[in-house]
Amino acid sequence: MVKARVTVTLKNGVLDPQGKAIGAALASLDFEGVENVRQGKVFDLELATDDRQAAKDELNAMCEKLLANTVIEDYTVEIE
Amino acid sequence: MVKARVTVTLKNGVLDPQGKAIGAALASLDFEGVENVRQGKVFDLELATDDRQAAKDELNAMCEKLLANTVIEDYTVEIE
Amino acid sequence: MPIEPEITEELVAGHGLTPEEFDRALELAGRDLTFTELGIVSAMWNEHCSYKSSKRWLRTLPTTGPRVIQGPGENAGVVDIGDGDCVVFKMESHNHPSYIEPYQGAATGIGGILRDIFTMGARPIASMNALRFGAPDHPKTRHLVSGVVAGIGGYANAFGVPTVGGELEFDERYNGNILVNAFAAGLAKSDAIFTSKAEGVGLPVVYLGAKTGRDGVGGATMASAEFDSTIEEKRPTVQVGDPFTEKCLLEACLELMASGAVIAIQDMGAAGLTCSAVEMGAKGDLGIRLDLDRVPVREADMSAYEMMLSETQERMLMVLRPEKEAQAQAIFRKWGLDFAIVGETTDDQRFSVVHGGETVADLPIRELGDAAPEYDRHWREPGRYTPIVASTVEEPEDYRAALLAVLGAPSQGSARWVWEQYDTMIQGNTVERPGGDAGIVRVEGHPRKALAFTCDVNPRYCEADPYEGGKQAVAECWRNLTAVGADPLAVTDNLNFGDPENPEIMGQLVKAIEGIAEACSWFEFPVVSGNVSLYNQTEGRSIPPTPVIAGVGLVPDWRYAASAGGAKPGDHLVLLGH
Amino acid sequence: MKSAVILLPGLNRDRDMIAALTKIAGEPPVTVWQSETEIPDVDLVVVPGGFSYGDYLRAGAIAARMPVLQAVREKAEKGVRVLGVCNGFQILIEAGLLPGALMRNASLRFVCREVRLRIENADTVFTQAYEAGQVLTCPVAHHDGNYIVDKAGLKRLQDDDRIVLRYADGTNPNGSLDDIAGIVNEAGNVLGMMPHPENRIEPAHGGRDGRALFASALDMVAA
Ligand SMILES: Nc1ncnc2c1ncn2[C@@H]1O[C@H](COP(=O)(O)OP(=O)(O)O)[C@@H](O)[C@H]1O
Repeated sequence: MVKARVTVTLKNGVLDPQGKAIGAALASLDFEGVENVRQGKVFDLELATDDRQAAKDELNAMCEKLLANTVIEDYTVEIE
Repeated sequence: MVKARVTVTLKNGVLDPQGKAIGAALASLDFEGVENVRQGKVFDLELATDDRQAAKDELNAMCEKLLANTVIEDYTVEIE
Repeated sequence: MPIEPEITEELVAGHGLTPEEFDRALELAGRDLTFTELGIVSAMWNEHCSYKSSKRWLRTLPTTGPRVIQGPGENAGVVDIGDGDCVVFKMESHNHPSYIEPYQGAATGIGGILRDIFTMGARPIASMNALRFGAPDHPKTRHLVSGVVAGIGGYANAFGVPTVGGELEFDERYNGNILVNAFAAGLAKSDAIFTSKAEGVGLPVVYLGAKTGRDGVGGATMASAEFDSTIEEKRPTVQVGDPFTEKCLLEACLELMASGAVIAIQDMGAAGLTCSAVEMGAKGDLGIRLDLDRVPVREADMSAYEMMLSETQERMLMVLRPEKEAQAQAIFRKWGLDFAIVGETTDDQRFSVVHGGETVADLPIRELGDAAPEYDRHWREPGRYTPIVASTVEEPEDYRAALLAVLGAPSQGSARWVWEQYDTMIQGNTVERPGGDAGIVRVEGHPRKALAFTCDVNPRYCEADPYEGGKQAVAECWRNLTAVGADPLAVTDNLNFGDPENPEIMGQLVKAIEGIAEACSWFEFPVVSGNVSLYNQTEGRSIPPTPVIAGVGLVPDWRYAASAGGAKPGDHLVLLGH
Repeated sequence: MKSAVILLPGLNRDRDMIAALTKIAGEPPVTVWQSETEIPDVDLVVVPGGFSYGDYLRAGAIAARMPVLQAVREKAEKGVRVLGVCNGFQILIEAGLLPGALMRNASLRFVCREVRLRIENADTVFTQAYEAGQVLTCPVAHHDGNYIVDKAGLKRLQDDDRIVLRYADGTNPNGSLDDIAGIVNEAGNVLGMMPHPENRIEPAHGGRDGRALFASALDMVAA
């Protein structure tokens, strides 16, 4: 079995309303010096295979097709 | 400046409707052998400090106070 | 300061300006254009802002009536509903952005139309959306439908406006060019309507709302890649909607308006800062001077060009009564929004923009706006389809199967799965949810009065005969309102067509408008606002002509409103009409 | 009895709630802005629905950490009645006033429709005007109403009769554990619920099933 983590983040320059609101909330909770917050997603997946390269290709395909919105998001795939 | 990534994931055993639905969607897109999907969040933060240890403590406090719901979520803090 | 690119023929063409338009711009400037000016001119004179192909024909629509307080030309139309109240409404398309990124495209479409409503001082009370997608089995359709519906819900639900109607249709002709048309209506007091007409010289021009980013800055920047090595970072980005900020902006604007601080206000839509500033100045016969160093920005090192063309959502521009500055600022602080004085009104009727101490644009303001180019495009009578004679159609062998095929067609089926993803009940005034002929919403503060909303068109009819199709759309809208017991008041339209430079398509537009004008005159059902979306085509194939008509009616007593539900076994069915 | 409605940016059923309380109690509630640290002397505090802070991060998470929620907590500890509806429920959970969590709906979609609600416990201050077992019709409108709690927590809720409202007749709209639609805290003075009784109080709403909830909470029940 292969365990993998996919991380999906917003591309640079794309507005991140969530990150913005969280940044403001942190400031109002007296955390100082927080200059920028961007929120993204992680997906932890288990694949029933032992072929790590095949798994990686498969995961990239999953990102392109479903997990990431490649118009506004970037993704990275890590295999454990 | 310190750049950090906070990763928040659901605790083991906590039901994850989003992960489940994504697993089902992947199966319907003919991705085979996906045994388990769990969804979490990442936060990329920039802190106006050079003290990495202080930053780390601050980030842990942010997680406890806001970023994670520690009833159902775990978190990790990495500094770049 | 980034080095600005040289203004070449390609760059001009990349900005969608014809050589004649560019010459006209040079004439206005009386010298070479700066890069920022090129951006400004292209934004103001594109089809979307200037209506250059359709203006001539839109003028033929009936736009007045005893109840009309404000016809086309402002952010939205305004119609009197008695007791000092008025309804403010408009429809707007977001077709292309929704095809590129369905969730955000649809969401920002809703955000845009809601701003049009509350900029005028009205609190939004109802929304609708007319949606057209490609064939259900086309590989992109599922993704587009789910994204668009989620985007509409994501924005409207969080903002807090009930969605009370719409249309949903599937046709392979929309495979490469879906239609997302959003309607919104709001309630205001008739004596407290706000417009974009600036008044007074030397008054502060104030920037309100969210910080400016590079969102939606035209692909034209890309075409000039050599002007900055960090172009990868500056890639034009999709606009992202932030309904939370918009809700705060709504509350802050309404508070601000109530405080008496607002002289003129305009939302920043397409080509945000440019369009809004030009419009406010041109309407008031004034000039506007902007100082870009004071514009709140989200990203460092934004050029003047980028700031002037940014389509960041959830922003407004306002002319402020100076003595109210502190109060106004406090309101915006409370709602966590930016408030910055970014310029002033002048008496020179020029639009001048300063950045980093340099004047980056200085053009006559009226010629950018009202006096933009206008075309009488070549058109020809569109081909009409010969009617099918009933006797030539073979009788179905199995009526049951035929009926099931009709009922089972995606465009005919129930749209419940769509509208259950929308908040249809928020505000507590929805009397009739989607699913009937028209949605009905009570008028707050009045014991019995309500408003009815519907939107309709049959593109197949319009293609067969644009004139009759246009008439039919108005008539259907009228019927849907009267069917629930409403007195029809007025309409807004969203004219979705293909390439106006094709005489056949232009003919469709001309004839459809003629039909709409004819029917609206006949019914005394004026058009008080609207939107035109042209160039809806892919690979040379255009969509069917789709002039959506959205109508508003007044229900004197919602208790007697009729609905499609509620029939009991044994009730009689009556067929009216012929 | 007097009531207060808590206001936070992004809430959008605050006006519905104020209208309902005004119509039922005959006088408008006081409103308290998020930055306030004290709530006036009232008998009922209501946290209404909407999308406080856009529901960014987690539904209700940011709102729960604003100063006024500390004031709500103090009121709750003193036994004042606290009602959280929809986003209000999410906020009370994030603030630790009620157990469990509200996750994304199982369908992953926002859902707005009428559901059936069974009064499981008519002995609370919020349900005293209903009969136990009575089934109401009430609208829901939310994206994150899928209630979860660990096994031990669920058992406590069940054993102590703190599940006050359940979705009935197979109308669970969100996948909520044990069909839970509303729960009270141990002391019984804090109720959180996903459905919107404030949108079901008059004929124009299609029915008045939600009215008795406010009548109960405001002690307007004929003895
Ligand atoms: N995109 C949509 N959003 C909201 N409501 C919709 C949408 N599409 C259809 N509806 C609603 O579903 C019902 C049926 O739609 P439709 O078949 O187009 O109605 P009709 O043909 O009677 O005008 C109408 O009440 C309409 O308002």
